Amino acid sequence: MGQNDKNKMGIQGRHFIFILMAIVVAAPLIFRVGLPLRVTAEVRQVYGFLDRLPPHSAVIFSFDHETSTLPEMVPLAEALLRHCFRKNLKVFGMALLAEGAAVGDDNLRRIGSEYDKKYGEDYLFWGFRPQFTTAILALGERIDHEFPSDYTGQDIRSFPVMEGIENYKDIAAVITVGDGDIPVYWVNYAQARYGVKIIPAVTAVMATTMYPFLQSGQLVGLAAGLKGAAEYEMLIGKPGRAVKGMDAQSGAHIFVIILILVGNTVMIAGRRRKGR
Amino acid sequence: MHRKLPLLICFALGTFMLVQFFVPHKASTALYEAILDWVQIIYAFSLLVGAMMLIKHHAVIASGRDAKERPFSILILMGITVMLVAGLFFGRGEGTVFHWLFQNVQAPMQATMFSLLSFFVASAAYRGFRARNSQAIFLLVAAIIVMLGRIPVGEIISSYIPKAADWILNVPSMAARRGIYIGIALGTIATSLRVILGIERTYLGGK
Amino acid sequence: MNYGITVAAILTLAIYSFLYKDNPFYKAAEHILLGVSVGYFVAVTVSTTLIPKLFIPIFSEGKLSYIIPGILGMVMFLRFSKKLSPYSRIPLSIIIGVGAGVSIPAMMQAQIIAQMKATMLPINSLSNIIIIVAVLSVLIYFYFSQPHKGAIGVGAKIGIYFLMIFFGSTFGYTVMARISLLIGRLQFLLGDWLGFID
Amino acid sequence: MIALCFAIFLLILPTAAIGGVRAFDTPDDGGNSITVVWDTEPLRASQAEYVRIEIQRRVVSGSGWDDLGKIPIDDSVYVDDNVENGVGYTYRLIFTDVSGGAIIVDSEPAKSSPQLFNSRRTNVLIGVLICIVVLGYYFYRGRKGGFFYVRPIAGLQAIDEAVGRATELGKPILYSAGRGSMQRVATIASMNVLSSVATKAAEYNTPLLFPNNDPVVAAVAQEVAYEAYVKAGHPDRYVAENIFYLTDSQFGYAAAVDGIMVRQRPATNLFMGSFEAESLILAETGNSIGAIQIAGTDSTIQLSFFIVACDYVLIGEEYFAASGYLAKDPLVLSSLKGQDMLKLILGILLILGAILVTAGGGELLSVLEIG
Repeated sequence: MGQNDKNKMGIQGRHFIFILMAIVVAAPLIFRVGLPLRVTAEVRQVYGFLDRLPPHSAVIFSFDHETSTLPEMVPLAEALLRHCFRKNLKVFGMALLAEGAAVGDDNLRRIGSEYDKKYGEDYLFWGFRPQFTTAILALGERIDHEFPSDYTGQDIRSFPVMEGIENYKDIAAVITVGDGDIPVYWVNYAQARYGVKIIPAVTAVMATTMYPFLQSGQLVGLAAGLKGAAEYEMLIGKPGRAVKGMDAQSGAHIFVIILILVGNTVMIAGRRRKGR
Repeated sequence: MHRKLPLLICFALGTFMLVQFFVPHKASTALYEAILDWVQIIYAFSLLVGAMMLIKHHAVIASGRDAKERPFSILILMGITVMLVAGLFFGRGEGTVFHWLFQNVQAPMQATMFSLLSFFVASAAYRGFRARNSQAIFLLVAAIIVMLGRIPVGEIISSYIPKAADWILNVPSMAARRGIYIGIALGTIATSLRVILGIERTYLGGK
Repeated sequence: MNYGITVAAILTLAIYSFLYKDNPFYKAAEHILLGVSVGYFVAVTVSTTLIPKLFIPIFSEGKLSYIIPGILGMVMFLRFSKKLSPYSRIPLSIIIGVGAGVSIPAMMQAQIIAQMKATMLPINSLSNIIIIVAVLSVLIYFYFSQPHKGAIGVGAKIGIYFLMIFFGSTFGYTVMARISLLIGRLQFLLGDWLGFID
Repeated sequence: MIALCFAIFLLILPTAAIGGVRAFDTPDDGGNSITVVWDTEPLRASQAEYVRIEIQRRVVSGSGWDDLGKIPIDDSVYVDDNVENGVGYTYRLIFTDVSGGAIIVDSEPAKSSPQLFNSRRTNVLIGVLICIVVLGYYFYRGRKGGFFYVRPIAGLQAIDEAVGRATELGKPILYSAGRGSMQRVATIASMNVLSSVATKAAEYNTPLLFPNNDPVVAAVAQEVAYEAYVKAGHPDRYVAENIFYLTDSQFGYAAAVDGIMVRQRPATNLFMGSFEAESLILAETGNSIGAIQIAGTDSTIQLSFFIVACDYVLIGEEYFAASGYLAKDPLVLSSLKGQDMLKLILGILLILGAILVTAGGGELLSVLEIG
């Protein structure tokens, strides 16, 4: 009986934390403070690299994520795409996970139209390929063999933007928008073997696993998570939803830290009491 | 034949792909490109097999008598059918049913599902994350520094916090991750070699 | 009025109802999601991979060699037959064999040689020394041929603390990621749907 | 110093001929390519301001020059990817200055051919060969029935104690293999751990609950556990209903396992396998009911949560080593031993490399350049 009561209490306590969490995140979204943002060196490296590319250099955006991480992936992709379109780079889209295909196509067209870019002339969406190792390797030989047609099923050679694009040697950088291991595959199979520049735009979860490659120079830079997107939005001078979300991010981090500290204090106090 | 042949194929293709890495000659590239194509085609089929298994599983339930589970399996089958027919026969671009369902059903639900985790992280922070020994203390301290160092508030508290976070990420955390990577790389090489030599057969089902 | 946003919002709330407890609304939403995802997946795989990479080469370009991977792919479906399922290992062995063959040099090149080179730093700063010690001690922690005693024991002990720092920073970033997902969804509910925020 | 440079400069200036054009077969490639290089230094040093370079080529045996195009003035390399193997080509560079004057320089003839070995990858080849030799040796010894020592792993001993504790308290053990399919290495390893846990549970007659997320894993687990009970001599104590398929929904599974924990109050929770986000919910609830929790997985993200929510954690390779040890699988153990040997080699190379760089021999590390 007593135990049952305790469970009930536990569940209620949990609900209480859930509600607090929702408030901690929602309130700063409604009442914005606008805390100042610091741009990290990793994001600046990405920006600097893309900014120095000569116009009409070709970049690949590979949408290597699923829909579960859209709130992190879309702001990152948007900010980087805006930069590339503004710099008049040729943008090629593709996806190594099926769900990334619809997201990528949508992003390219939406951001492309913001900058009056034409499909097939300034940018192109190749589509989805399963089995990422072999897909990454195949692009190193002949791109038009790997993707004989674009996402809509038209012959890839019929688009003027493909002129002079044979394989990785014509690609200035691959931007992998990924929520899992695929950016590491890009390093292992495209960077090491073909010397392509890789820019990871990844979820915050994957950030720490990128650092060894960043330090070794196998990656150009790193833009990770909503925070990375916010920094990039600042750099291109177009603050959007990521920047607006940063107050909430701050609040929630503090909240979680407080919960950890309080939880541990309660545990230590409980142990002491038991000790007596 | 169904036991020996897969082992032989693994050996032949594995060895070819390994050697091909070192050989730039065009003769090797042509076969290499063909193999890459084949693998992608077969892999696409294997993904379809996975989907078929799921469909079969729910078709059995949907046609069964378990009144509690039946409606849910029917929902799954309906979802598959609608999306499949829309995607295969009515286009996938903007303005299509496929696109609408993806934008308004699949994407928001999947993202919401994962956002549940933020709530679970909060309750686990209070009830589960314990500094029960010196190792866990190290972990939590590093976690708190990184969490503070990556938000504006950290900078406001002290300008050392973001610097400390940068240092942790670029030095000790990076190096530990590198150690793990090297270990994983050796493990992968060992497993791959076992596969090529035919002494690793778990993928064939059973030992 | 945009019906799409309303539908998305209702489904979003159905999923959040799980936070109270597991319930039929959540379960229904979850199953719809599973169905739609599988349908999406099959549609995209067939129309953007199998059609251009297999059907068009065979049927409109007459490249008959593609019939072989096509047949091998079909053999995968023998998994559903009790008697013939062992044959599905033949196409599987192609995928696995190729994967094994390409991964060996890639791992050696990208994750061993390049990473080793980046660790061979001049021993002239605290950070460099820490990097070298950390990589070595983590390798020692995952060294199973000796008991953790003496020098190896000390090395392993140091290694585990470096691992803890790595797991700690990953922990911090993971919490960050999860919160970002909630921010995204609340921006949708409060902004796109209700219009409270822009 | 400055005077010296100036002297050299003066010496070079009048004699420096523009050009130094060399053409040669592009190295380490599949053929059909010739590389042309030239010195840009004299261009910059010259008083005339050069604005344009044009490149032309001629088949040695042929007559006319073909235009290949213009080259940016700062470039010093041109790769012609459109040549026939085995045919001799001469290249001509035309440097035009701002006043329209031009200098023409021809290269010696060159032929393209495909290479059989990419010499830039020699380092990778050596590395791979070392791996094959070392691992091959231990595989061979493993097959011959060699015995390989594995250090004691703290988490494994903890599993034994935790099973004992559940027996003392008269409470069940809860086992979960996470969300991996049967093909996953972590799931296969989980079955080895399960076998050992089930043997102990059979001996002590402690109930073993194993809710599953995948029907195939559930079926395999039932087989593995039953075998273990038989081996322990207590097939009668095996309860098939305790190892069951629950649901394939991720959070639905977590919620249902939560319910089992809260109702049945297991004294020990074992999380062994391939976990995803649900791990957080399972470990949190387990913690709140005061169960001893031991986890083993290779997922980095879940490890970071498990470490602060569980009493013992088997980290990545350690988990696989533990499973290989429990299964006494000579194949896994010999592989482990081979990897250990390679780790030793890498560790020594790392120290030597660092010392070399510190001593100023950094250029030697160029042998580790990848390409």
